[in-house]
Amino acid sequence: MRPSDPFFYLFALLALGLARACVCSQHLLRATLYLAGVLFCGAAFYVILDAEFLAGIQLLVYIGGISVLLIFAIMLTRGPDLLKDRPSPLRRNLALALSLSFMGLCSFLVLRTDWPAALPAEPHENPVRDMGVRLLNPGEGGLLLPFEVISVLLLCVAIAAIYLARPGSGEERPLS
Amino acid sequence: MTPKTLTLQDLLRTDFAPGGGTQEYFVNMGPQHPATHGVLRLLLKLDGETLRQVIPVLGYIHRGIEKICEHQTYRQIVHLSDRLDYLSALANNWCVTRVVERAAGIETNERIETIRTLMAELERLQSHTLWWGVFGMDLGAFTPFLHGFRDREELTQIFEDTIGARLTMNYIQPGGLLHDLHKDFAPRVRAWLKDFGTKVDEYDRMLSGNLIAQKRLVDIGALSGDEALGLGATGPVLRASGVPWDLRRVRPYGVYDQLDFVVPVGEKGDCWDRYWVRIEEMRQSLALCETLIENIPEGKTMLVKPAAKIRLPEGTFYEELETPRGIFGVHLHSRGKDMPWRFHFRSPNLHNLWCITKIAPGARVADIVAMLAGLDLIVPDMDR
Amino acid sequence: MSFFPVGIQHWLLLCLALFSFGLYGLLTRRSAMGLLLAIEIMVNSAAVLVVALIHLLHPGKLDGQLSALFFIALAAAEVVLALGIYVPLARSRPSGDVTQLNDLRG
Amino acid sequence: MKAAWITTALLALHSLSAARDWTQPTLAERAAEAAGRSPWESAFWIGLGLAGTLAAMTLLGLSLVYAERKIAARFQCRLGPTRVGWRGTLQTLADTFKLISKADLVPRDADRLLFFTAPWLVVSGMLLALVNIPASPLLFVVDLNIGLLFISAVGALSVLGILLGGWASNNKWSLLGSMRAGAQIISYELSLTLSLLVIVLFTGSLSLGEIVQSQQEGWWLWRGHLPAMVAFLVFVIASTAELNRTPFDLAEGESELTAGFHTEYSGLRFALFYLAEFLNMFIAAGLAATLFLGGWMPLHIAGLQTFNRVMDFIPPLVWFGLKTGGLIFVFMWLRWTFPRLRIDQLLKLEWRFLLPLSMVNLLVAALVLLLGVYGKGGPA
Repeated sequence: MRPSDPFFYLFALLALGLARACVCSQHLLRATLYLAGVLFCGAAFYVILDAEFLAGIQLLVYIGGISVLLIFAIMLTRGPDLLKDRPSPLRRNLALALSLSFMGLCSFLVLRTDWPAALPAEPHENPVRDMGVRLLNPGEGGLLLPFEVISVLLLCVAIAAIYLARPGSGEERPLS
Repeated sequence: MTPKTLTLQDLLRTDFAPGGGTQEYFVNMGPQHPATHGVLRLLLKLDGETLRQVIPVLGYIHRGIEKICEHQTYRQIVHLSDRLDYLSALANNWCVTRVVERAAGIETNERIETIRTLMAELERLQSHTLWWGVFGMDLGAFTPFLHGFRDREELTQIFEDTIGARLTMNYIQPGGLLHDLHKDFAPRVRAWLKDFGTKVDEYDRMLSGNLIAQKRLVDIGALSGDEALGLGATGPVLRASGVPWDLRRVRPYGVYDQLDFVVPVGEKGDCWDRYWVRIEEMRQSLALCETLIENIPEGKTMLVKPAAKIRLPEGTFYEELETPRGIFGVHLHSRGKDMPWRFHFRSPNLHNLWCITKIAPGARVADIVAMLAGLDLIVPDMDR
Repeated sequence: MSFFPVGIQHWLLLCLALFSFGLYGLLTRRSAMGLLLAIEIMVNSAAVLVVALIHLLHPGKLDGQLSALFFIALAAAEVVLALGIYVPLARSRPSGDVTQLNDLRG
Repeated sequence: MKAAWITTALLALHSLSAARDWTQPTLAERAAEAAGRSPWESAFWIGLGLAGTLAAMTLLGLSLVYAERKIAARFQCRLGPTRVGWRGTLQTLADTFKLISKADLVPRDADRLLFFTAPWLVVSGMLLALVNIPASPLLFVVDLNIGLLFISAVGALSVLGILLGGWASNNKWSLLGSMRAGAQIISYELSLTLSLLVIVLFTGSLSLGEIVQSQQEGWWLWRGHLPAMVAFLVFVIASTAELNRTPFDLAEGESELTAGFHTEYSGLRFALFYLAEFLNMFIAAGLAATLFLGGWMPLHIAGLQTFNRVMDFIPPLVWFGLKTGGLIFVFMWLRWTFPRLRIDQLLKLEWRFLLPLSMVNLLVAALVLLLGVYGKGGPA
C-alpha cells in the first residue's frame, strides 16, 4: 500500500458520487456545480499520478474557465423551463441498460487482460520544463506541430464564439 | 371615447417577444436603496445593464402636510415648512414668511432682510457641502462623504448657537426672526468662511479633477435647456442646461438687489455641468456671505408681537424664491381666517425628479446613480 | 484483484465508471446544457485514463501528460464553441431542449 | 532597564536572523522527510502547518480589518475604533463575535444548497492559496513546484463562489453583482496571469520558493528593467480588480447594488465573505512582494557592505511583512481615494488597454531575456 492509495479511493468515491449527481440532477446550475466537483477530483487524480502541472492546468482551465463559463451561460439564458430536465422512465431505463452493459463489457475486458508490468522509470529533474521542451521541439518526439495546430484552433474558436454570441446575432439570423 | 389613463400595471408590461434576442426585466430601486437617499422607489426596466425606462413611484413618505396646513395658524405653518426639504429649511421658512407678510402687509427692516439673506446663503453652502459629500459617495468614493459632513458640521453648530436647532430651523418668522444673532455669530462665521474657501479648492482636488469621476460624469445624462424647461426643472439642474434662470437675479428678494454675484450656467446639461454649477455656486455664495457678514445693519429683529394672531385678508397669494435645489413656491388661498383655506407648496425636487425619466433611458445602472446624485433630490420634499 | 495496491485495473475501472455516468447523462438529457455537462465528464475521464495508463506502464514518460494537455485544450475549445451556439439559441427560443430543434427537417 | 530590554530584543532578533538558512525546508518538506521516519512526526508537521495556517488566517483577518478601519479613518479625518481594547484593537474581534451570534437569515426562495456552499467555496479558494505564500523561510507551509499556477488556479474557486452566491440569493441585485464580478474577474485574470508570466520567464520556475531564491542578487522590479516594472503596475491594477476593491468594486458597489452578491448574506456566512476578501488582499500583496520585491529577501545595495550587513540583521519575516504591508496600504489608499468605474469602462480598460499592454510587455520581457541585458543595475 502506497500513501497515495487511500486518497485514490477517497477521491474515486467522491468523483463517482458527484458524477452521478451531475447527470441525474434536475437542476442545471447544481449539476454544473457537481461537474466542477468531478473536475476538481480529476485534478486530485492528476496529483496522485504525479502530474502536478496538469492538475494546476485542470483547475485553471476547467474550474476557472469552463465551469464559470457554463454557469454564466445558464444565468444568461432565461426561463425556469431550462433549469428542470426530467427524462421519461423509458428513456431512463434504456439509457441505464445501455451504459451498464457498456460498463460491464469493458470491465470484463479490463479484468481479463493481463496487464504488463511497469517499465523502468524515466527520471525527470523538472518535468514541467521537459514538457515545455517537448512541446516546442520540431524534431524527434517533438510536438510542435500539434501544439501550433491547437493554438490556431483555439484562436479560431475564440473568433467563432465572439461571432456567434455577438449582440444582435439572434435577430439577424433567426434559427427557426 | 374616454382618455386612457396609464396605470402602473400598464407600464409594467415588458416588450419581450420570442426571437427578439434580448430580455427585459424589472428591478426595484428602492423604496429602500442607498442611492435614492430616502424612501423613493424607482422602477427600472433593464436590458442587461442598460436602462430602458425609469418609472418613479412616489408616496412612501407622504404625510399630507398641505392638508395639515389648513388647520394650522400661519406661525405654525412656518414650522411645517421645515419638514419638506430639510436641507433648505431656512429658505422654505422665508418663502412662507414672505407670502404671509405680503398678504398681511407687514414691512420689515434692513437688518431683518440682511440676516435672512445671509442665513439663506449660509444654508445654501451647508446644503451644497452635504450634496458634494453624498455625490462622492454615490460615485463610489466614500471619503468625500465624511469630508463634506465635517465641513457642514461646523456650520450646523454655528446655526445651533443662534437658532437653537440643527436641521428644522423655524427661524424666519412672519414679522422678523425668532431670535437675534448670537454674540459669537459674526466671528465664528468669518472664521468658518475663511476656512471653507480652502475647502472648496480641496473638493476640486479630491473629486473634480479625478479622471474616473470625469469619465463617470461628462456626457452622461445630458438634458437640453428646452427639455429642462418643459419638465419644470429649476435651480442648478436648469442652469446646468444653459438657462440662466435664478430668482435671486431675475426677481430679486431680500437684499439680493444690492449684491453682486455671478450666476453659473452650464452648457450641455450633463452630470458634469450639474456638478460644476453647484461647485461654482458654492464659490459665489461664499463671496456673498463674506460681503453680508460685514454689512449687517443695526435694528430690531422682530416687528410683530410674538403672541399676536396673524389674520390674513381674503385672496390668493403666491411667492417664490430660490432654494439650493431650485424654485420653491407657496400658493396661499385665504378666506379671512387665521388659518389658510388652501395651502400649496411648489417644491423643486418633484419637478427635478422627473428629469430622470428623460435622461436615464439608454444609460447604465451605475449612471442612474450618478444622475440621481446630480439632481440632488430630497425625498420628503417630493411627497410632502 | 485486491483493493491494495492501486494498479492499472483500478484506474481503468474508475475511468470506465465515470465514462458510463457520462454516457448515461448523454442518453437521458434533453437540454443542450445537460448534454454538454455529460460530455465534459466523459472527456475528463478519458484524459485521466490516458495519464494513468502511461504513468503506470511507463513511469516518468511525459506523453500521457502531454496528450492530457491537448485533451484539456480541446475540451475548452469545444465548450466555448458549444456555448457560443447555445446562448443565442436559448435566447431565441423558449428552451434549450435539443429534441425541439427540428427546424431543418423537411 | 530600558537598555536591558533593547539588548534582549536585539539578541532575539539576531538569533532569529542568524538561524536563517535560505535553503530551509518548508513544512511540507519536513513532513515528507519525517514520513520516512515515523508517521507521528509526519502528522506533527502536517498538523503544525494546518494549525499555523488557520491561526495566521484568523489573526491576519482581524488585523487587516482593523488596519483598514484605522487607515480609512485617517483618510476621512476621524479616529476609527478606539473603545474596545488598546486603541480599539479588539474591536474587530468583538464585531466577529457579534456577526457569529447574529440570526442566520436565508431568503425564502433561495437555493439553499448553493446559498450555503458559496461562502465556503470562496474561503477554501483563499485558504488553498494562502498556504503557498512564502512569508519567511521558516513560515512557508508548502513549496509546490507549480506554486504560481496553483495560486491562480485556486483563485477560480472564489469566482465560482461569488457567482453561485449571487445567483442562489434569488435577488436581482445580487445576480447583477455576481454577473459583474464574474465578467470582471475573468477579464482581469488574463492580464494578471500575463504579468505573472514575465517573472516566470525571468526565473524559469513556477515555484515561489525558487522565485524568492532567484532574487538574492536583486529584486526583479529593478533587475527586470522596464518589463518587470510594467508587469508590477499591471499586477497591482489587475489584482485590485480581482479583489473587487475600489475603484473596481462594481460587484458590491453599495450605492448601486446595495451590496452586490452578498446582499442577502448575514451572520457567519457574511463574515466568511468578508474574511476571504481581506485575506485575498493579503495574498495579492504577498504575491506581488514575493514576485517583484524579493519576498523575504532583505534590501541590498551593491557595494555598500555595512548597509547590507545591517539589512541582513532584520529577520526575513519582518522584511516580508514590511513589503506586504506597504502594498496593502497602497490597496487601501486606492480604495479610500477613488470613485468607482462603470462596468463598460472597466471592461474597456482591460480589453483595450491592460491586455494589449501586458501582451506587448511579455514580448519585451522575452526580448530582454534573449539579449541578456537583465540582471544589472539598481539596488540589489
